[in-house]
Parts: sequence; C-alpha cells; structure tokens
Amino acid sequence: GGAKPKASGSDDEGLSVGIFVDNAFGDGDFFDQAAAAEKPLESDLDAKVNTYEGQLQAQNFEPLLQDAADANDIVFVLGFEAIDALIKVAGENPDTRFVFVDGTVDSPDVVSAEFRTAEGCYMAGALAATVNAAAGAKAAGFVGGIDAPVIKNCESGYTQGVAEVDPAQKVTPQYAGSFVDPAKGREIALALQQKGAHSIFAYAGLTGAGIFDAAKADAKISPIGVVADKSPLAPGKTPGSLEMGVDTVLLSLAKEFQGGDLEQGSQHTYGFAEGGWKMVYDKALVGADGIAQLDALQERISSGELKISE
Amino acid sequence: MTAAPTTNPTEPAAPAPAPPERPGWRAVAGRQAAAIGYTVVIGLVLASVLIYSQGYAPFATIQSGLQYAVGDPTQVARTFAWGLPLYVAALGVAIAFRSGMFNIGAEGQMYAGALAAALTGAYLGPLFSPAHLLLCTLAAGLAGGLIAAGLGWLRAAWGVDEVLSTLLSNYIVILFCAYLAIGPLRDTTRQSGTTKEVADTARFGELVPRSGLTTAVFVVVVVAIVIWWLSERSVLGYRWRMTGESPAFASSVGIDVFKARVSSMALSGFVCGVAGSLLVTASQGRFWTEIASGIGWDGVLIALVARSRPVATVIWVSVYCVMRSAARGIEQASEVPSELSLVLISAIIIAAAAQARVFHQFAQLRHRLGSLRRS
Amino acid sequence: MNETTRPDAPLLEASGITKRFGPVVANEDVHLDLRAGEVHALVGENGAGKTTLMRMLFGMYQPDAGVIRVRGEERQFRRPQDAIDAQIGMVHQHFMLVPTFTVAENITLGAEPGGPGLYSKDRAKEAIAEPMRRLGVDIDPEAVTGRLSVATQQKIEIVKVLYRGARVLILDEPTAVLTPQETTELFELLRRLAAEGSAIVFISHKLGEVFAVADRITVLRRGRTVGTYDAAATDAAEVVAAMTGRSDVNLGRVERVVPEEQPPVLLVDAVSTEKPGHDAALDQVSFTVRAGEILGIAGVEGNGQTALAEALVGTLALTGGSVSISGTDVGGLDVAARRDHGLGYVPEDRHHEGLPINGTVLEAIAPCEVRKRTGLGVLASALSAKVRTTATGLVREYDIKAAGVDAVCSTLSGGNQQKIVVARELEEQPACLVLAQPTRGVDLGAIEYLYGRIAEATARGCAVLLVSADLDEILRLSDRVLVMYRGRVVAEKQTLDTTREELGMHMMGATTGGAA
Amino acid sequence: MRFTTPILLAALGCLVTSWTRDLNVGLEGAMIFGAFFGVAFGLELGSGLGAIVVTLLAAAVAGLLFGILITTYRVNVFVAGIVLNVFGAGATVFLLRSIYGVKGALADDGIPRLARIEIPVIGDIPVLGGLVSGHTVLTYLAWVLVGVTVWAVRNSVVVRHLKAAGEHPEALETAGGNVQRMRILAQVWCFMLCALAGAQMSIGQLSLFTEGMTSGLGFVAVAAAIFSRGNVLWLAAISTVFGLSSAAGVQINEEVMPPQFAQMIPYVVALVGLVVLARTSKVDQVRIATPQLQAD
Ligand SMILES: Nc1ncnc2c1ncn2[C@@H]1O[C@H](COP(=O)(O)OP(=O)(O)OP(=O)(O)O)[C@@H](O)[C@H]1O
Ligand SMILES: Nc1ncnc2c1ncn2[C@@H]1O[C@H](COP(=O)(O)OP(=O)(O)OP(=O)(O)O)[C@@H](O)[C@H]1O
Ligand SMILES: [Mg+2]
Ligand SMILES: [Mg+2]
Repeated sequence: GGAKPKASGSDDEGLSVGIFVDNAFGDGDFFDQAAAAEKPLESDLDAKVNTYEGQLQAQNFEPLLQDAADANDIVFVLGFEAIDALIKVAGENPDTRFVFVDGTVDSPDVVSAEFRTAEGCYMAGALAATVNAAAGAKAAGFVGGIDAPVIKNCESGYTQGVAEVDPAQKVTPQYAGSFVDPAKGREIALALQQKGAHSIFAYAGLTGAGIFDAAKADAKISPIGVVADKSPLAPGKTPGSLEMGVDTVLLSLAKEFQGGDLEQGSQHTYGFAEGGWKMVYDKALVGADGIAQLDALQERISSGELKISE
Repeated sequence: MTAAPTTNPTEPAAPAPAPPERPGWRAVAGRQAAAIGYTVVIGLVLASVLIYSQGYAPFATIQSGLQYAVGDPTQVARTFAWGLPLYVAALGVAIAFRSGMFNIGAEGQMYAGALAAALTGAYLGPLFSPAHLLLCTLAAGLAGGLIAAGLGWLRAAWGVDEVLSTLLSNYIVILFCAYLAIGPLRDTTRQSGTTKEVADTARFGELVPRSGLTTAVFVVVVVAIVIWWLSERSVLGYRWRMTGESPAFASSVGIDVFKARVSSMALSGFVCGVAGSLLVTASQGRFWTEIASGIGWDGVLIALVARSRPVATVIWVSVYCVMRSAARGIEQASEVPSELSLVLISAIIIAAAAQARVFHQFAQLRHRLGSLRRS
Repeated sequence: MNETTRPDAPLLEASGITKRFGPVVANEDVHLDLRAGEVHALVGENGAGKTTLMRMLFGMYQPDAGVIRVRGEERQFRRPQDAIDAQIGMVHQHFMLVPTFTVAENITLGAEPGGPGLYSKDRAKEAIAEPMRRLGVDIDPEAVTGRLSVATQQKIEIVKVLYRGARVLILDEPTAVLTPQETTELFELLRRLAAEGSAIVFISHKLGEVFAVADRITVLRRGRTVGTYDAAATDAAEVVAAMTGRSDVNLGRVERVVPEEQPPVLLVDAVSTEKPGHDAALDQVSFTVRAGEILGIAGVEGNGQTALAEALVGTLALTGGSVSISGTDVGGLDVAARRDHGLGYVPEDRHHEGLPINGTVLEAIAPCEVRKRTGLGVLASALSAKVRTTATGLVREYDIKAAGVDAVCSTLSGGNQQKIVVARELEEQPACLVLAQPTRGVDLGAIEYLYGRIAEATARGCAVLLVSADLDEILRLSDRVLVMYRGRVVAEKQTLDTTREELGMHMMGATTGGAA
Repeated sequence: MRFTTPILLAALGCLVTSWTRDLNVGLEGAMIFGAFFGVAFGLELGSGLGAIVVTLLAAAVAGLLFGILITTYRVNVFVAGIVLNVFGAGATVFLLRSIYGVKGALADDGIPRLARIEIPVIGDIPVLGGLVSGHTVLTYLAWVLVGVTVWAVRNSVVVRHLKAAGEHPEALETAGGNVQRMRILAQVWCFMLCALAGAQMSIGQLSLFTEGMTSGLGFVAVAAAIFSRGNVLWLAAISTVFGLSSAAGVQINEEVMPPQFAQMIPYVVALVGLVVLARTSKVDQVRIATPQLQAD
C-alpha cells in the first residue's frame, strides 16, 4: 500500500499505477494474480504501485476509486461489483486512465480488458477429459459459482474441450449459487462423484476450495483449478490448473499506456496467445505424453487454427 | 424461559437513593465528560496496541487515519456520506428499543427496503425526481415496516419473542432478496447478482463534488429531528417509553401496550427500510446481494450503546463514521486491516457498558485509600 | 468453643452497629442481644433499619462499624455461610425458595446430601425428616415448592433453617402474609423452638402479635435503637411512641361521615375470569358499592383479590358477568375507556404497576393528562407546561418528599411513592376508586395521611373498593367487608359488628348465610 | 449429522447459560473464534486434537472474562452477546489478514483434519452405519455430553446451584452458595462448547477456515436452546432437526429449489417453531434477557 491522496498523480515524474479490487487481496485467486503484477511493474517500468481494497463495502468503492484517481495515472479495476462506481468516477476524472479487467464496460471513459473465457475453459475441459480417460471415468464435472453469462461461456468452452478429447464423455454441470461457500462446494464434489464424475473443474471462487478439500480428504476425484495454480490445496491430487495471466495483462497494458498507445475506451481481449491464459500440469498425474497432446492442442488455439465459439 | 432479570438480582432491587437535591448541570456535564474521556482513552490505547502489534508507529498511523477521515472538507463529506444510512438505521432501531421492543432485524429490513427502492427506482419512472425519490423511500419504508410490524404483532399478540424472531428474520429476508437479485430480477447484462440500475430521477444529487455526499443528508437531518421529537417529547413517545419502561404501569394507567408495541416496531422497521433505500438512492443506484453489509448490525449496536437516546445515537454514529473512515485511511497508509474499526467499536461498547461499575470501583478504591490515610 | 466464650453470655449480640447505603444511614450505633430460649421482637417503621440489621447478623451485609458476638466470641460474617456456621438462620421478608425446586431440594440447597458434588433424592428425604419432626410439620418432600401455599412455604423456610442446625432464628415479617389462625400456629412453633433453647428474632409491624409472642421487644427508629423493653413491663402505647416519636398516632378506626343511602356506583354482577396465573380465578363474584361507601375485600393473598382488582380495571378479561360504573356497562371496555368513565385505580405493586420506577415523578403523574390525547394530539408534547404545573401542585399539596418533579421515582421511599400514586388517582376525581393494598410498606405517618385523603374522597361521594390483606386496615377504614376464598365471596359483614377472628375464620374458607 | 454436531454442542453450552438466566446470544461469535483458532492452532501444532485442547483452554479464558464482565462489571449479557458476534466477525478477519495475509479463506495443506472414527461392526450396516459410524471424535463427544448433562441434571449439585443462581439468586446466596461463581461457570462452559462447535466446522467437516463460516448456526443454536425449555433430550432432538434442515440447505441442488431458499430452511423452521412454542406454552412466554446497556 502506501497511497496518500494527492491533488493529481498525473503530473509527477514516474508512472504511478493503481490496482483496485472490489473485495480484498489474499484471496489466493483472481486478486492475488493481479497483485503479482506489482513486482514487474516496479522493476520493468519503475512504476509506483498503489493498491485499493473495496472490502465488498459498496459504500467504499467510490471514495476509494476517487483516491485512486487522485493518486495514479492509470488504475486497473478488478471485480464486477465496482462497475457502477468505476463508470461514475472515470467520467469525473478524464485525466486518469481506468482499465476494467475481466469484462467489458460500456463506457467511453473506461478501457476494457477481457479474457476469452471459453478458450481457457476449453483447455480445462481437454485436461479433464484426458485425466478421466486415464482413470477410466466417463463424466467430467463442472461447478459454477452462479448462473452468470461469463460462467455459462466457460461451461460451453469446457464442454467443447471435453468433446474434443473424448466425445464419449459427458459433462455433469452444477451451480452452487454462491462464490463463497466451501461447505457447499464440498457437498457438490461428493454429489458429482456419485454421478460418476472423476475430474471436476470448479469455476466458483471460494466455493471451489471445498472441492479441493474433498479431494484432499480421500474423495476419489481430480479437481482442476482455475485462475491460480490450486495444487497446494490438494497436493498430489490436482492434475493441473488453468492459470489466468492477470499480471501479464496488467503489465502489457501499463506498457502500452506508458508508450502512449492505450487509447481511451478501447477494448482488449486475451487468450493463450496473449498470455491471458496458461495451463500448469502435474506431470505425475497427467503423464508426459498427455501433457504433450494438451500442449499441441493449446498450440492450435494460440495459432488461431482452432476457434472456440462462446 | 421467563424474563431474565436484567440487573443481577443478588444486588438490591432499587437503585441507591439519589442525593437530596438534583445535581447541578456542572456535575452532570462533569460526569459526562469523564465518561466520554474514559471511552476515548480506552479506544485510543487499544488502537495503538493493535497498530503497534502490526509493526507501525501508533501515533503517526492514527494521525494519518484521522487525516484521511476528517483532513479536509471533501474527506469530511465522504466520511459522513458513508454514514448517512447508518444514522437512519440506528435511529430506527432506537425507536423500537424505546418501547422495549428489540428490533434486531434492522439488517434484514434494510435489505428489504433497499430492494424495494431499487425496484421502484428502476421499473417506475423516470418521473419528476422528488416524486420518484419520495416513492422509492415510501416503498422502502413500507417493505421494512411491514416485516417489523408483523413480528411486532406476533410479540404483542402471541408473545413470540421479538428478539429471536427479528434475529432470524434477517437471514430469511436477506436470502430472499438475494434470490430475487440473482434470479428473476437480475440485471442480465451483469455478471453478479444485481438488479437493474435505477433511473437518474431516483437518485439524490451530489452535494459536494467527488465526495459521494448527496442531498440525502437533508432527509437524514429531517428524519433525525422527527424521530427525536416523536420518541422524546411527543405523547406517542411517552406511551412508547412507558411501555418499555414498565408495561404493567402502562397498562394499568390506560396506555394501550399492544398498540404501542406494534406501532413502534412498525415505525422502526419503516425507518430501517428508509435507511436501506438510501443505500440505493443516495449511493449504489441499484440493489446487489451484499448491499447493506452489516450496517444494520452496526445500527443495533449503536442504538444499544446510546441507550436508544436519539441525540446520543447521532453522536455515536458520527464517532463510528470517523472510526470507519480512519480505519480505511489507516489501511491504505499501512497493512493494518480495516477490520480494526470493528474490533475497536466492540471494545469501546463493552467499555462503555462497564463504565458505571468501573467508575464505582474506582471511587471505592479512592475511598478506601482515603480512610487508610486518615487512620 | 474456645475460652473467650462465656456460658452466661448472650447467644448472639450486636453492639454499636452502623450501616450506610450511600447517603442513607440504615443503622446507626444499634444494640441488640439475644438470650437462649427467648422470642425477641424487633419493631420499627418502614425503613427503620430492621431488615438491614438482620441482614448484617446473617452476613448478607457487612457493618461499617460495630461488633457481632456469638456466645461472647467476636465474629465477622463475610458471607451467609459464616452465619450459618455460627448456627444462625434467617427466614426472609421475601421467601428464599426456588419455585421450581421440590421441597427437599429447597431445604437441602447449599448443603446437599449424597456425597461430594452429588445430590441424592433419597438421602435428602431422610435428611429433612428429622427437622420436620422437630417442628411437628409434615410436608411432601416431592412437592414443587412454587405450588404450595404461602404458609407452607414459610414452614419450609423454618425447616430449612433447622436443617442447617440453627440455634438463632431470625424471622423478618413472617406474619405479613398469614391469616390469624396461621399466625397463632406459627407462634406455637416458635414457642416450641424457644423452649428447646433457641433464640428467635421476630420482626413485625403488628403490635398485637408482638405482645402475643415476644418476651422482649427492641424498638428501632430511623436506624437507631430507642430501647429494649420487657413485654410484660410495657404496653402498646409506649412502644408506638418509641417507634414514631409521636404520642398522638391514631391506630384506631378512621373517623369519617358515612353518608346515608346513596345510589350504587360500582355494580359487579356474577363476574368470572380465567386464572391469571399469580392468583385464583374469579368465580361468580357479585357486589355493589354505593357512593361514599368504602367496601373492604379481605382474604389471604392468592384468593382472587388481585384478580378482582385487575378484572375491574380491565387488565384481566371477564369470562362471564358484568361490571358497570354509574350505570354504564364497562365490562367490554379497555382500561383507558373505563378510566374515562370515572374509574380510579391504585395498584397493589407500586414499583411495578403504580409508577415507572425508573421514570421521573412528572412521568408518573402525567398519564391522566396524556390519556385524553387522541388523533393528531398524540404528536404534541406529552410533558407540557400544563402537566408540569399540575404535578408540581400535587407534590406540594400532598407534601411528597421528593427533589422536585424531575426526581427519579426509585429514589423516593415507599410512603412517598404511594402518595404519588394516590395523588394521581384522586386528581381525576373518580366516581369509583379501587385501592389494592394501598398502604403496604408505608409507615404510620403516611398511612394516616392517605386515609385522610381517602376519607375526603368518599365525603365527595366517591365509591371506594378497598382490597387489603391487612385486616387492621380493613377494620380501620371500611364500612362493609367481603371475604374472598378461592375466587369466591364467602362472607359479607358490617365492619362494626365483626372481629378479626371471625374474618379470619372466613378467610380460611368458612362460609355463612351472610355470603353475597 | 454434519451440521447437527456444531448446533448441538453450541446449544448445550447455551442451555447452561439459560439456567443462570444469562442467555448468551454470542454463540455465533464464540463459534467463529473456535473455528479460527482450531485452524490456527492446528497449523501451529500440526495435530487436530492438540488444536482442540489449546482452543478449549483459550475458550475457557475467554468465557471467564465474559463472565466477569457480565457479573462484576454488570454489562448486560445481551449487549455483550451481540457485541461478541460483531467482535468475532471482525477480529477473526483481522487476525486472518494480519497473521496469514489472506482474505476470505485460509486453506493450507498444513491444516490438520480430525480423524473420522469408523466403528468396526456397525459401520458396515447399510443405513445405520452411515448414521452412527465415520464421524469425528467431537460428534461422539457431543452425544456423550448429552448423556452426561441428563445425568447431571438429576444427580449433581452444580446444576442445582446453576439453576438456583438463575431463578432465585438470593436463595442460593443465603443458602451459602456462590451466585457469581455459578454465573461465570456457565459462561465458561458455554464458550468451551462453542469453541468445540466452531472447531468441528473448520477442522472437523472441512480443513479450512472461511470468513463467517458459522453463517448463523450460532443463532439457530440459541433458538434450539430456548425451544428446549431446559429439557436436555428435547434440546438434542431439536438440534438434530435444525442440523438436518441446515444440511438440506447445502445438499438440495438447484433443480429442486433455488439455493437461497434451501439455505433459508433452518431459519424458517426456527421461526415457525418459535411461533408454535409461544402459542402452545401456557406457562411463561419465551423471552430472552432484555437488552439494556447498563444494569445500573
Ligand atoms: N440495599 C440497600 N441500598 C440502599 N439503601 C438501603 C438498602 N437496604 C435498605 N436501605 C435503606 O436502609 C433503610 C432501612 O431499610 P430496611 O429495609 O432495613 O428497613 P426496614 O425496617 O426493614 O423497613 P421495612 O419495615 O419496610 O422492611 C431504608 O430506609 C433504606 O433507605
Ligand atoms: N434495596 C435497595 N436499594 C436501594 N435503595 C433502597 C433499597 N431499599 C430501599 N431503598 C431506598 O430506601 C428508601 C426507603 O426504603 P424503604 O424500605 O423504607 O421503602 P419501603 O417503605 O419499604 O417501600 P417498599 O414497600 O417499596 O419497600 C427509598 O429511598 C428506597 O429507594
Ligand atoms: Mg424489612
Ligand atoms: Mg420495605
């Protein structure tokens, strides 16, 4: 941290970057991925980084974003809940560049950076199918936080990914109705296991932690992580994770901004090619050739040879 | 269980007889000052300890926090903009407390109010702004009022303990609102559980630019004054107070205890609902599943610590606002989590509650020492 | 015992005892000595300091000054347990029995038989059998205490004290709640215990009883000992003078002009109610009260008097019958409406129903004025200047000792609290006034004054219903008496041609042709 | 079963405070602390049982403080309880973030999990097995405690004194008992059981801590304690009902009913139960200690 509200950050010498999250860092997930950008930003662009935590107190979003606007040249905003406040504050502070990460915001004053969700989840599906095939299971579980567009996209990508590797496998989706309910996640994991699912992909924030917890505690399932490498949650049981390159995105956008070619209101999307997604595997669980095939598949996506519909 | 005695019954029932003639205002003011000083000191000491334990210089950190909270007019405006709904909520809870009805359901009623206001604002209009705002506020009040009145009726008519029923109602109401916001009423263009944004005519205009402080502040002032008159001065308030003070007395002198209980609960719920509506019309512009995030509970606490006296309530809320805001500032200037403020307020409230005895024991101690010296 | 104890020394002796409660001096340089085998009466007005003194002898309070000696040996009682160890036992003004516990559990509480940390029902039964026999009573150990009659509960208290092996018994106003018959029974028990060599302290406001049972009498006034008298060598007049410091106290009937054949004001016809829980249900109660008449309702507490008062004022719903005031049937109306029809009510528990005990005197007097506000009037100021002047006037008129109308009620003595209630009720000039236990815990001076005001009201034509457990009060004030038993009226008498004993008989349930 | 254990434990604790008429409504707060310290100590000691023991000690101390506050310092027990809830919510997050620098959840491989005890023979019986076997030691402890409490109500002096301290303190005082000690004891006991309840949630069912993971179970426990009207067996039965309905909240999946409704079930059940109780109980109506800031 270390942000002191200033008249306006834009007139002081070095670049100063703000990172605002609607909840708080330390979620071991999306927000921490963003925080990872702090070091490279400081070293590569010798930028000064200020962080802001909304603590899910919507009352605070506006004041904090205003602080951010005052103290920084460019502000990255993460978290859906803050969109309204973002649009308002961005409108009021034209001399600060606001970037919303992980979604599009229809406002001329806000730059949007979106992840091609379906593309990422496609690979997660591919991994799931591969692991299932090895374990001889016929169903790949999918756990969604709430029934929201972005999650639906992911599900469809995931399903395509599974089909690509093994059309015989079916996907058993289930929605938790919450992003913060590990106990429920755990129950769902067990339920899906009953339905014959082996590998389970959780796109459900904290709720996902419950699935890894179940795996850790002797449930016969292979949980696949998203956003960050989740293997620490269930070591030796996690075949791999779909990592979200939030830090990469922040860094590249900050570079563009410094270079002066990040124009206002522009919209950017990220996939494997742009480092928006990357896969991490557990060799012991997936096997060398399994990984090789998956990498090949990922290569076809990056090269644009393989298109995934949303 | 039966009504548990609130004072430890091993102690004499009646309070020690007051000294012959009423203590002059000086004495009273003096005692007040002592009490306030005591609470402040406790708070500061604890804050320093906590901050120090996080490895920061207490004084500087607290100062920077206060700087952030009340450093300049805009900051002051922000600090209190945050508190507007809390003022209303706390006063709302206080109304019910006055008549011995404990409306612990403020949080839920705020959610209900917020949702009602959000829907009125989004699906009705745009209209002439004042009218639209009025409608939103009334809708919110109705939503909260109906819930509270219902529970109040259950208590007055069937003796269903309202402390517990309002407590439980929180979860039911909040979950139901969450269902609506995530399900049928969701703004489908959004990823998270929020309703449609309200029309601009259903939002209060900003008063101090870039501070979030809106004209709603006038509404709050009016509400505060009205509530003060109602509960402290008016006949209605007298009936409520007597009902709370001693229902047996009230009914034997011909006060309708039933009416007093239901009406005070209804109004309490109404005001809490209005507090919820402010979250939408004066700040968020739409309902979402985490909107009140504990403000209702804060209201309950503050109403308790202020012993449901309107003036004291307003003072406490102001103090609390500054604390919250300062904690936010501290969090930015350091790594001290802003939950600091919750820890502090808890400690301060307990300290305030224990104050009478602490002073008493202190006095006794001095008395003993004095007599020792004499002998 | 160690050498400091002398056989001829008093069993228990308190000398130079002083006790303050903040500004209140409850006891000052009090002396009292108890000899084995005597019944020692302790008398004094309310607040004279009797209970406080006893509580110090029992280790509930610690004296600020003075010493307590047991058989000549100086002792300090920090806890009741210390007193119990010194063979002192106390039966309190308010029973110290846990209502939901069984008799055995209550008696053995604090000294449970059955081994360390354990309670054994059977062992408890055995253990309490002996003291019961000594006292010559037989109570079912399994019975739930709360359901037993007051008299029985009192016996339990005494058994409890004996079970703990007490040789000094302190009884604080034990007869306040007993019928004359029960009282004489109690006295026999006390005598028997004294004969066995115990010393007994007996506190009472009723001088008749004092002279009936006591060997010696110690009088307290304003926390000081006035003196100790041999019962045989003194008389009521001397004791009253010692208690009050006045020689002109009228303990007899209140003189007032009883108007001839006035129209009936309060008509109660075959009224029945649900059981209110704390009292018996009313069963077909009928009577009338004429203008200017005072009708007394006698009876042991818990026989429906409270229910009657509540049914009349409207806090307890009727299940049958009708109540009418000056011709209008008020049976279906709520309290406010009944009061509008000229009903006044002085409830029996002033701390609870009479006043807002933590409220101000002003708030306690306001209701009559406030009751009349309706419609938008409820938004107007409640404690307006008008109310304030009325209140100030009443405080002066009734010479209520309070620090102005903003004084908190709980800081007033019972007597003054009661004056506030009566002043408020008479202020409205009610056509009919219901008085429930109007002078309980009020001292002689205040009682005289209140009786005077009530007499004035009747002279004005107010019909008064006087519900009281205190027979003396009934005999002093009322014209006619109804005796209630188990929620029914069992007897009706003209006060002038009946006696305590006769009323006592009826209070035990004896019916006569005279019943209404 | 899963949710019954914490509810039952907490309710057993609350029951005792209801005997002394100091009904503790702070169970929620006490539980969240239990959950947190269960995990925290677990990380330190690496042993589940070790964590439980240390947590219990901490809880006892906390209970002692709480007891002294409401007796010696006359802080109204209701206020203290409500504050405890807020404090619990705030302080656990505060610690979570300042000690572990994480937000939301603390999931770490180092967090131990209480072993599930498989009962040899019965464990294999189809239905019964699943019901009776394979729970944590705390679950069994909870039911043992039910038995112990039933016995104690009959044959122990301490329960008698606890009840007397609540119903007629002066009676106990004048009989040579110690009211204050009893009132404090009740709170200590309550806190210890709540700590167990919390630990059961964090290192019994799961092996992670998440903010506000008690999610109202504490209040459900209070309700259970009130409904039972001091009858231990009733309490066990009611806790089970609430436990099952909470479990339903998690198990019922979206096709059946929206998750929010599922989560509502225990609270609705409790509310309805409250109304029914009030309607049916002729004796005295259910009433929590009346909130009041200062007992002056
Ligand atoms: N616990 C107390 N705290 C403060 N003052 C007290 C307390 N107990 C008694 N007093 C004061 O001490 C005086 C003596 O009270 P006490 O109860 O001993 O009188 P009493 O003779 O027993 O009166 P009564 O006949 O009504 O029982 C009272 O007038 C009261 O002012
Ligand atoms: N336990 C007590 N604590 C504090 N003050 C007391 C207590 N008991 C009595 N007092 C005070 O003592 C004074 C008179 O007490 P006293 O016992 O004489 O009243 P009383 O005539 O017995 O009334 P009541 O019938 O209500 O007991 C009052 O100021 C009362 O507030
Ligand atoms: Mg007395
Ligand atoms: Mg008295």
